[in-house]
Amino acid sequence: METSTRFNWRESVRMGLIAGVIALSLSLIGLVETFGGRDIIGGVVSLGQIFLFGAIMGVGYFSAQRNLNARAGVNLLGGLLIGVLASLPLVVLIFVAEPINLRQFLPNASPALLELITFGQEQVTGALIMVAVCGVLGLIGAGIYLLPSRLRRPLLIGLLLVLLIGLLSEIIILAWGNKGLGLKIRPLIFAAKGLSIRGALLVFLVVAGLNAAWSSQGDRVRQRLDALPSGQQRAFRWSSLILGLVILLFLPMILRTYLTEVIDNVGLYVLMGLGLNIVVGFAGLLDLGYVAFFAIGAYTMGVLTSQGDLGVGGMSFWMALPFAVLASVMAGIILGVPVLRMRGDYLAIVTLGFGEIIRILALSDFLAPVIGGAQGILKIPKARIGGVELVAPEQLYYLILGACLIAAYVSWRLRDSRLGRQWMAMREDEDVAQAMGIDLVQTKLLAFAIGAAFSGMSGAIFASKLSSIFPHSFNLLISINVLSLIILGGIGSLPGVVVGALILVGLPELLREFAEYRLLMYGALLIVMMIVRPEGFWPEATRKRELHGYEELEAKAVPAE
Amino acid sequence: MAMLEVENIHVYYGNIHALKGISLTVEEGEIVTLIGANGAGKSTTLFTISGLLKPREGTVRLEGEDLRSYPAHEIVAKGVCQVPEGRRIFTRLTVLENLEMGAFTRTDRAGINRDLERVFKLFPRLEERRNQVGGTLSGGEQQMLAIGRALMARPRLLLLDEPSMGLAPMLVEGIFETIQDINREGTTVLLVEQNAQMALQVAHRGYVLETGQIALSDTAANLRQNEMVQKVYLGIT
Amino acid sequence: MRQRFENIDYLGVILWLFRAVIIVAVIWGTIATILNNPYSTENWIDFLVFGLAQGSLYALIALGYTLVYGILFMINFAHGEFFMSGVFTATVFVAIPLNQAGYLNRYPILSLLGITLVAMVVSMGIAILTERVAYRPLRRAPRLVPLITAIGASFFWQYFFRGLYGSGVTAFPTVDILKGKWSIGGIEILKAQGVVIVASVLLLIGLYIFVMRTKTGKAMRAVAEDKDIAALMGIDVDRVIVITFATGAALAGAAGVLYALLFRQVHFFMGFIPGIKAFTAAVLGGIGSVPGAALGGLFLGMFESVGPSLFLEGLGIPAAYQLKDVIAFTMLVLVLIFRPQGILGERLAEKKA
Amino acid sequence: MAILIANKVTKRFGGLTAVSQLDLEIKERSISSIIGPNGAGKTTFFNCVTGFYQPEEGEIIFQGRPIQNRSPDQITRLGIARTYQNIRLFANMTTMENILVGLHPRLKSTWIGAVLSTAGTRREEEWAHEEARKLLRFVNLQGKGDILAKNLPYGDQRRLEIARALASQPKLLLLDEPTAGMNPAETSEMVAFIRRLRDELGITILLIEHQMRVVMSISETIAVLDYGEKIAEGTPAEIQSNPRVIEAYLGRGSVAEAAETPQRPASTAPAISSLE
Repeated sequence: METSTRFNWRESVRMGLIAGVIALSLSLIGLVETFGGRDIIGGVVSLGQIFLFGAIMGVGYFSAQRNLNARAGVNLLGGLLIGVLASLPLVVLIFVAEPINLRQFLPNASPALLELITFGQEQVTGALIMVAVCGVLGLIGAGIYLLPSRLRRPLLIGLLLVLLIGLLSEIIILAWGNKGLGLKIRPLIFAAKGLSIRGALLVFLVVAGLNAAWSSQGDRVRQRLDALPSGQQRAFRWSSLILGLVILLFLPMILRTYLTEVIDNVGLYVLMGLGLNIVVGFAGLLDLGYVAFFAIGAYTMGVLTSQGDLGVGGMSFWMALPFAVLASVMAGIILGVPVLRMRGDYLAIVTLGFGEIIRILALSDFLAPVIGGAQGILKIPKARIGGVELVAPEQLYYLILGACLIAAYVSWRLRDSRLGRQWMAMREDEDVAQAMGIDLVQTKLLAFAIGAAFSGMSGAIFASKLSSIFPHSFNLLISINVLSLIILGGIGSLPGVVVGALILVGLPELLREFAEYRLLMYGALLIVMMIVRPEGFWPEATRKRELHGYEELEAKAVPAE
Repeated sequence: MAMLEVENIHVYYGNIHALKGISLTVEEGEIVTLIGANGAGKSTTLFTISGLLKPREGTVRLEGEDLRSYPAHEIVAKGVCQVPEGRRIFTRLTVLENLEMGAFTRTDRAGINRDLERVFKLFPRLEERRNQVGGTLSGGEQQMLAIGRALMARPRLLLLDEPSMGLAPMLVEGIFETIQDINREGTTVLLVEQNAQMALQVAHRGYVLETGQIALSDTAANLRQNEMVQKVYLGIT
Repeated sequence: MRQRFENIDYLGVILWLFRAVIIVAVIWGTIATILNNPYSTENWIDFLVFGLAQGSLYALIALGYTLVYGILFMINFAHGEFFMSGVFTATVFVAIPLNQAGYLNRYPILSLLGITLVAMVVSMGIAILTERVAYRPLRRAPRLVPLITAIGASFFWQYFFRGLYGSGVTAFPTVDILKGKWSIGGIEILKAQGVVIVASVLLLIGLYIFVMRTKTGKAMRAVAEDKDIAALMGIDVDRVIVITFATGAALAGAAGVLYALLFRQVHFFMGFIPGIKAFTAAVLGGIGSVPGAALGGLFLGMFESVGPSLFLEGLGIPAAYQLKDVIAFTMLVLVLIFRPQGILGERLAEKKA
Repeated sequence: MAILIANKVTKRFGGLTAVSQLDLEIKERSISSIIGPNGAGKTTFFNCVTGFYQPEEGEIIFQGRPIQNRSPDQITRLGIARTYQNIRLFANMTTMENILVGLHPRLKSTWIGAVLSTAGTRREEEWAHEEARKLLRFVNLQGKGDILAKNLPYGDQRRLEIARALASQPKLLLLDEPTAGMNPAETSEMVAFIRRLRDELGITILLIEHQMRVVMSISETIAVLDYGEKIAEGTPAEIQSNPRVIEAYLGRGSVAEAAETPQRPASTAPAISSLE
């Protein structure tokens, strides 16, 4: 047993070196440099630096958390040590990068990176600054943890919001900052790039203050709400629902064209996410080839409506939509049948294979006469409502919103229905579910079919939105994207799908530098989520209990019969 | 100081409270038996001693040293070896490999070979089948293999879980003689048995477990005379 | 009468039909191809040898899946990235500088050994790190959870190395002694292919001996079968699991170098498709079985190489080579439906309720 | 009249014959037990009856129909329900949801009905919830409908599992060690409860049990399995005096002694609590 007051040198050294390796990796894979251009607080700190220093602070915080019992001073010392050690790999980088021309091996060990990590000074001064800065950051990281949680929470949330607003400043200015009231507020909080120092302080104080107020008063508000008679509570719930709907209806007017375009993309993913949520979240069938149904929906729409060489039906969007959905459903069933008897992980690989087969076929010369091969299908007409052609993102928004609402409604109704219980029971224990009289074949196929229908619908809208489709839009990454977003939001949770799509689809669309690092971050996010918060950001109530339950279980060394 | 001291351990499977405060001691050189019904917690007690299960409360001490912070494989290295109930041999390893696994923590080649000879002398059937895969053995042979495997560890404290289970009557006699032999050579034995009859004959002392608690503890001779034990566990009316 | 109908297993009938259709298609295509005879014997031999080389690579990678699956019952989705990371690093830091310095062709064997060693070590390091961070904390979680982290790890490493070494295709330097062909019994074999085949077979044999004969190998098998009992024998289960990951990754690292010799290029995405194919091979051979993985790999390699020309072209499909991945995945589905235990896998009694 | 007839049922796993040529007849509205040492094939037999395993040989006839080739869901619909040795509830669903799943074969609504929220579906859901509440009351779990099954205490879990099985209104109920891990008080409650199932609901009951106190007091007939074979069958009194049973049970070492000590009278009071 470790005595709690002694300074745990070995642990701190280990953590420091880990932090250093992380910081070095972030620099060498180009994250720091790429995001170095995006200022969070204009001229003061960029996103790249936040990645670099956030990692060090995070490790300081984390190690303070692990040495929970140690005295505060000792903990701070540990943070300092971690910070200083963490800077060492970077210092080494500063000194070796030039003489051995590291760039021939590691393209990201560029002068721009060196400039960044030496703070624009020459090597020795830069290195010294780096050591000092990192040490202080480690200290601060540990220090933040040592604050009483009453202070710590507002502080962290305040910082997070500053980061978020700084990150999105360009978009915010673009959307609101150029006329009316926005023009007046703009110089108050924004600099040329990112937030101004004053703005950052302002945002921080407001958010931290609100958060502190909520944490002291929020319980009472909630209590008062719970104490309301059930009739009023229902009224409250209905009115918030209606309010939400109204906001959704007017969203394009608030967001303007560019942001609506982003939201449209998010919506298509929400639609797919709702479908995959039925398959994975409700029924527990891990499907990695989900993009296949999206592709089938899109290609069916394309072939049936295209006015180009490949169009065969010449149908309108609305005529073709049922066929697109139906084609996806059929594909769902055709895929479902052979995999019915497969266990979870085999299922995952086979569905992944299925997705790849669809993509390869779409790309092949074999089917090119029908669906265009690599040239894709062009000239797909837009949907029309009445006489209006849905071209602008604001118009498409309503089409996508409608589809999402239908899918969400169906999901919500099914979740608490007999079929929903069948799925849940099957997810829990397939054998026992069968012994309860549940027909597994039918239950699984329904999950695949309904899931495929939503995806097919999404694909169909996607095709008409883009007017042309190509095989490369339907690669495995889409499946991974959708899976990631439902996991992030919370498997089985309907609001979770929206939250997940906003974070994983919306944010990267806004930050163009993300493109290259999107999947790196998804990967890290999936791992971290599974370890730290497997239930997701907005979990379905039962799922949360389930995923944390296993921690309580002791080893299962029960003697078998 | 007793060789093994178990003090007031509570063990849970999920939220099933399997052991509700078991305490027992085993002195060096003894054979101590735990008897009790199916589900009374006998095997759970052994798994807790050998470290596969960790108690939520209470301590397990081997010669004064707290075992709770050690993983199971290090407890083996300290000289505690368990023969689990049932035929949990490695069915895809050969008989010889199973025995080698028993001696996993040992490095004395000569000693291992001697013990191998001893096991083969004890169970000639195993020698005949030394290169056969464990899964192809009969139930009785698998049980022999399980005991042989534990003997290969040369433990100071041997935890035996139902060694007589599924064995032909003649073999049962043999097994219990073997247990006594092993004990005389200096191995302390903690024996879990449903065959209370035999267990109380070879043991020095015994504990009776009922639903996760110790109901009785006494010398084996006294337990044999105990009316309740006679009625419930020995089938004597 | 009604009762007889009730007892018909519709699913069984559908699956049977599915199989029948594929078998008919394969036979039909094969006969059509043979009648047309578009290829010469040399062509077919080339296909076969290439299939053998490709297949032995699959076999090496498949072993990693099989070893880990055998012990943790988990599909290590990131295994393809272990394969990529080693050879990518070795190419950038060892092979290219050695080539520039001229050592590669002056001391080719020594250089290749060095490259292989570095690749194996890096692959092992990545594997150990992944196990420690992404898998070990989740050992007792529901089964899908580690699979999801494995997917996460796979993407993480792909894009990590993309960031580190760049997104382009890096050429692996040419080794002069591997240029040209050997003629063995009248059959011409590209030297690179020959080296790949021989090296793979040697590594496979080495692994087999390691698993079957050494104490660690035996402990691996013991842990695979029953972790609790293995721990009761004094085996450090965690350590054995790490060794298993490392062993699989070392083979993958070596396979990476062989891959680079064969295709003379490396890039960050190179592990993905071979990884999935190798998993298919492992399933084909019977996941959990070492010889099975070898056999499955060879089988898959041959099928992929010969299949498009043999029966897809016969069916009148243009540019059939584009569909070789379709063949692989279809085989995976077929195996999982009709013989889930694979070619060599033992049929474990499916204990259910 | 026999509700269940097993006719030379054999089930093998690889080389191991888990159940061998088993003949068994269960009378309607009876309580019968299967006993035998660990690994004797009792649970395997249950799995054959409920369709989890397909026996290699022999037939199983339920109410005059052969069922050995049917799937578990079909068999449940015919009227056989079961519980499991190591409780298998849907751990992350609530008590109520567990029973609602059990009610599945008695519900008719389709998913389309659920989406459209038709009157029929809503009525049926209400009925199902009412029925589930009744079942919860029947097993003394009223008011615990919202608790996750895995958070129930052990005894409640056992009863919930039985309630879930009852929800399908079975004619034959198979109980796999219903008193395992219970203390004497809980055990006698369970015994009384099992009797009620037969007396009040008219369900035929077949159980696997280790506690001889339970077996002897509750069963009308007992079958004894050893190594997959039936070695004896009869009333509790007959079983208690059967030398083969004593040999298979009391540990073989005691056979010699059993000969020395006077034979236990084949009488009323079952004296052995555990005979595994």
